[in-house]
Amino acid sequence: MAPQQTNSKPSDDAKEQPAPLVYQRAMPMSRGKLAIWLFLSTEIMFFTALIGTYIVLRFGAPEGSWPTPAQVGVMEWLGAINTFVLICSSVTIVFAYESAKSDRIRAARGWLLVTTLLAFGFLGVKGIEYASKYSHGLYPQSPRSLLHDRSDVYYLSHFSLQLKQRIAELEDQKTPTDHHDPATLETLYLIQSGMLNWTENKVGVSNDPNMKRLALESFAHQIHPLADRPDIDKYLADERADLEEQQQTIAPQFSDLESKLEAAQKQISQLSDSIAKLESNRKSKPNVNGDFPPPTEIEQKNKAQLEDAEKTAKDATESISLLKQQMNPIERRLEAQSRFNQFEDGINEHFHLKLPMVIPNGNTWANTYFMLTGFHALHVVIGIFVFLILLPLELDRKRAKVMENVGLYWHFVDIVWIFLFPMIYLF
Amino acid sequence: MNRFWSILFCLVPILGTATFVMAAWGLPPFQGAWLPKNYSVAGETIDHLFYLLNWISAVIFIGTGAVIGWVLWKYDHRRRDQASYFSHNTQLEIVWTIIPAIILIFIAFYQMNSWAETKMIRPTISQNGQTINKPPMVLVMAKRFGWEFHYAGPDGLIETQDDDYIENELVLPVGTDVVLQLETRDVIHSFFVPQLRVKQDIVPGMKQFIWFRGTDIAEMDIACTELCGWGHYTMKGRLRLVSQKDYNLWLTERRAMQTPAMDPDDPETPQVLEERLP
Amino acid sequence: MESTGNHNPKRQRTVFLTVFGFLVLLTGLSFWVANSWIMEDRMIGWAVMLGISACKAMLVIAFFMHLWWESSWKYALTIPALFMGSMLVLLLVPDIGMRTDHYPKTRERLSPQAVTVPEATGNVSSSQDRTKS
Amino acid sequence: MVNKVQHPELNHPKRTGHPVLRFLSTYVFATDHKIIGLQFLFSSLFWFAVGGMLAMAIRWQLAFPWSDMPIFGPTLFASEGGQIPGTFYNMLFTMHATIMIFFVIIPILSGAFGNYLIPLMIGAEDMAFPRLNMFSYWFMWPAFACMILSFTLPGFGPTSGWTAYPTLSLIAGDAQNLWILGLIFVGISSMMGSINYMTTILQMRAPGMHMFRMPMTVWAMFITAILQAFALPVLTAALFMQLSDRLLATGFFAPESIVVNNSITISGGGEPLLWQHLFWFYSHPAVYIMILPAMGMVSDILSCFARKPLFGYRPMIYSLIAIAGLGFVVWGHHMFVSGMNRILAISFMVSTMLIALPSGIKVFNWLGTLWGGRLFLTTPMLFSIGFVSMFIIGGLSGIVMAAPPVDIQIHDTYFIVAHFHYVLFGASVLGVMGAIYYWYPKMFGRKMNETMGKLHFILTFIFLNGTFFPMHFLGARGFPRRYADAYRFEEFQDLLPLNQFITLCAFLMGAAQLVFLINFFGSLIWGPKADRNPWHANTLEWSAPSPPPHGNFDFQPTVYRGPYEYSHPERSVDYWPQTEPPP
Repeated sequence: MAPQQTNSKPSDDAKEQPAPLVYQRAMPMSRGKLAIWLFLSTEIMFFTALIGTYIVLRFGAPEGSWPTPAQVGVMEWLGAINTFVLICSSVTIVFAYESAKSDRIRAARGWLLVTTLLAFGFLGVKGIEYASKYSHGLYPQSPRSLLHDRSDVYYLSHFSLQLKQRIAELEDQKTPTDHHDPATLETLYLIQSGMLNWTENKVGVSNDPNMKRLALESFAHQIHPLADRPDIDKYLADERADLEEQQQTIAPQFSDLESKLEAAQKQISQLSDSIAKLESNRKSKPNVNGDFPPPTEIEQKNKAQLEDAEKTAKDATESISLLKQQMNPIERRLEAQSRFNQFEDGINEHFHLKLPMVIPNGNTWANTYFMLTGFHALHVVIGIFVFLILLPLELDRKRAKVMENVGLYWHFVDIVWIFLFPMIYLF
Repeated sequence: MNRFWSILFCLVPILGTATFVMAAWGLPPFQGAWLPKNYSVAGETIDHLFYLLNWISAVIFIGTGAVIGWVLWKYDHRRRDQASYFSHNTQLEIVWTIIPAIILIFIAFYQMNSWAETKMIRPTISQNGQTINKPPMVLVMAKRFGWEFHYAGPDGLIETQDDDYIENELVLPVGTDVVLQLETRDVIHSFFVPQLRVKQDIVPGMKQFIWFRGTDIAEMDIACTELCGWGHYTMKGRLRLVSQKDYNLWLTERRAMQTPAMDPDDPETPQVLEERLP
Repeated sequence: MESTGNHNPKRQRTVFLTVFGFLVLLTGLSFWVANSWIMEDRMIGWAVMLGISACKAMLVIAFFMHLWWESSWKYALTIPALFMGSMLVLLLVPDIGMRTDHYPKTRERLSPQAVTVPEATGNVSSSQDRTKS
Repeated sequence: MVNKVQHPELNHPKRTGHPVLRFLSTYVFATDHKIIGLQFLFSSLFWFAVGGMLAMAIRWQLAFPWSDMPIFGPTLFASEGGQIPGTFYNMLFTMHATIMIFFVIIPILSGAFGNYLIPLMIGAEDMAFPRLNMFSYWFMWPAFACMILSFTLPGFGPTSGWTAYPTLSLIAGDAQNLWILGLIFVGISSMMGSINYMTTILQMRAPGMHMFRMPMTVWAMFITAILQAFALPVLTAALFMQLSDRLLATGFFAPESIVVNNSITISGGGEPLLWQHLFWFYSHPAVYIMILPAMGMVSDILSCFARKPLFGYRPMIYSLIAIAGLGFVVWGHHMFVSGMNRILAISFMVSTMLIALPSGIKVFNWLGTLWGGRLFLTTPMLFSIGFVSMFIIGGLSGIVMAAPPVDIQIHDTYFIVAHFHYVLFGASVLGVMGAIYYWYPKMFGRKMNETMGKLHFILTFIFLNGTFFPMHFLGARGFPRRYADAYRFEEFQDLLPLNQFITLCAFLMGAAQLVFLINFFGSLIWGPKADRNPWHANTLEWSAPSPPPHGNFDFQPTVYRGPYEYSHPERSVDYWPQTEPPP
């Protein structure tokens, strides 16, 4: 039973230490290693709570509503690369420890450096992933997130806000840049009038909650489809047929009115011509008092007819503009339908619009994804700090104990990732 | 001096038991400070269990208290030169492990029926020859800081558009199994009627069912027993247990002057919580 | 730590490299499982992938963390944590993992399956046939 | 007492003392476990006073609802005529519970006494990691700062209860963030401490100090450290999740999105029950963290003043281990009516019933220790017997509540309040007081005044029962806890006089603590000097000087026997220190 020296004694009073006390140990290892193992046990509980939360939230989500990796743009191969990087770093830190144990200081330092670089590589890949999530607006809900769990009025209002901003941005840029092809603005206008305003109107007018929901869901589906929705396809087809029928019924009315208007205008020009003629006739021969003779009966009749015709023309114009008002949204809607229905990947993805989208449970997915990978990345960062502290030191046999403890921690970080990889990337 | 302390410690079981007995019998100054009068069938078993557990506790309480008093009285250091030297007695250890274990396991099994009746086995009705769970009579919607009680409209179902709701007043018939569906609009609340021995937390995002059978016509308070904000103590509802006849009468009167409730199904009415407190 | 020193460093290194090889192999395997016919039944696929992960974790713990060469204290430290961890997760399952049993009507809209439209409205069929995704 | 025992430790070769350190490194940035222990002790006593004041304010409101509250009322709510608002009452009980649990009882038990006693009782010169130990104290200070800062925020602090159930806690004011941060710091501090304790106890015992020769105090601290190490990380994870729910708009604990000012601030999709599970997974073991060390210390004190070996040393240890093991699978009994799965509730009920068993065994063993002894009713002994007596009441009411059907009636009523105050105040605080009186001579080298100590005990004991015992009746009646004003309900109007009686007792109990304060600080100056072993006890710390120097022992301690060899029939003196070599 050899006397044990504490690892973390202040070095300045080490000289004047009294005779160290003799202890018996329950476990055949240094205090530092025991403490690290105990610490790892607490870490197991910490990650159990986090991973357990993920597991129960995920498997408790309604059947089929958890987003697949593809829907949220998680790239499996990136995860696989990171797994590989961490496995490599696990091996290199073992080698660093072995080298330190046999007093090969340069080799130890080299292996540790490689480990540090690999850890940085891991964080780099993580950074790429996070950046892509951020640029797609895929993070827990806050004003700038684009994720919505369901298509409700909040989704609509958020969508309209974002759309207005995008339009304003593009209108400010006088000349179209290479970023956006000139048609983008047109597309946005079409989305605004043919889809957003249409749906808002429908939701506002309809009394039937089921119709409201379908309108909202089909809107969300067209923006960002997640799966085949025959019900929505049918709803859209029905709507299209309905609109076309309306268009059919409105079109003859339209031509009727136009011909009516034309006739009226013709009549007006004829009448005003004849009135003008009659008047000039009348005015050419004044009587003795210098007064003009009173208008003739024909003239008065003509005038009355003119008033009638003008009124008819005015009515017709009004009806036409009314019809146009009625017709315009239908036309825009039909245009939007024929333009946008063909995209299987949705409008958002197809035109790279970055508008809010509905992914059921997308928020819960984002919450758990960032929580798990974030806390894991935090552990990686802490590991890097420790590596950077160790790198300038002489990694000889004395420091091999420290190296071993750091290695144990790093392996634990690796093990956590070994479980996170399939759960986040492959499930 | 030891005797003084012995008496002091003896007072714990003596006064403790005495006050419990006084409270249970309603003697002054503890009148009313005990289980309130029970108005539900399941409450009788709960009360019975409460009394049983109190009896068991009293035996242990008085027993251990007496031992403490006796020890202090007897083993004063002024009257003894030497303490006895013993450090264990395996038989005794086994005895006082086994006996409490039996008592505890007995309690565990004894109360399972009551738990199952009050919280697990929902009353059933037979419909088209099948036995199905009894549908809820009222949808209790808790909110900060009040209760909405949604009664079924003419279609006889709750959670439909023709529901009719009243604030803070619940009227239920006695003598029949009443099933309530509990939901909340915002934070966690708890539906507590002391006289019915009914309590259930109402968790956002969950629907829950409670049931009971009232035994007598009465009027009682409904309290919220889960902290729900500044006005937690103001969440007061009144429950009137009336006879089936009066209940039917009341229901027809209500239907005559119906006010439509909010439709929970409408996408226009998402959950809106109150703003953060200043 | 004391016991690992008894081993020949060269043989140690081959052990580590072999373990490394297995780890890479197993990672590839789980990647393959994720994109193969096994995932047709997702539960089986998940179980297989978690099993592979457990194997990888065991390899790391046993060799890289030297537990293979340690005395029996390793059980005293690791098993209680694993036991308590699995206890926690298991006891969460009935409440959170099966929570759709208690969804109120307001929440059912999150679920694509739960939306059932009454036939009376006519123009919509129920979305039962939606693919599981 | 009988003949004076020879001081075996004086025959050992002397160890030279540690170097003298400067003031700052001795008392502020101390790495010496004893100074850190005292730092914990003094800060806990400060917070004890703060928490006590909050309790008085709560009682005032319950006895005289909405009348001008003294001190708090005129200063904070002058414009409302000194009447407090409902949120303020919520803040009072939230902060009272948080402070008492996380800043008083846990730090004073495992922080103060754990730190002070573990190395001394196992014969080590310090903790395994003195620096880590220092950090574990200094990580309390950010937590203190968070708590004090939260008092200055609008609303005067967090208002969602110490259980912080979502979704209420998610929509609460900003003080809630500070509350969460504070608890995270406390958690980190406790984690450091517990790892340090476990390593110290496992690896740094003096020669001959087998695991089964350790005093119960050390065993209890060991088990407590295990509980802390395994349960706390879960709470920390849950706290991080709640913080991110509040700040980063995630929705782990919110089922629906929360909309404020027409924009979504929390995204929804989570479960409020998830928080309750994670929270109670920690907070039930925390209940044992708050009682086990007191049990250990009381076992030592009882055995010492009964001059008799501890009855059933090994069963006591096994029951400690059983409590710890079962403690991890009983958390659901806090959630019987919370909407938890009702079949799951049965399994939690069974495990809760089972955990009463080891607690019962401990009580019987304490009684067995007293039986046939030669009792010296000193102040620490009186407090320890008070501990046993009060723990019986708290334990029995625990069994009443463990039956789910009964829990339906008494859950979240004053019955619960009575139960946990009997355990936490009646048992834990009395145990702590006993321990302070017992180890005071070792800590400061002076004895406390016995008469004042006994006065303190009798006042505390009487008024504590007067305060908490009637709460059982309130609870049976259904009087809800956390109500600022339950008298709005016809049901509870007639309970006002009983509440006023409780308040009176509570105020007198608070006043009784002044006796303790005077005694504690007065004895620092005027107390009679104590020698190494004033109580003639066996355990190792009593063979070190009083107060022990830096480095603890002036000789190499070697242990020859268990800690409870009192009144051995073959010895002329009635105690047999662990370090005394066999004849």
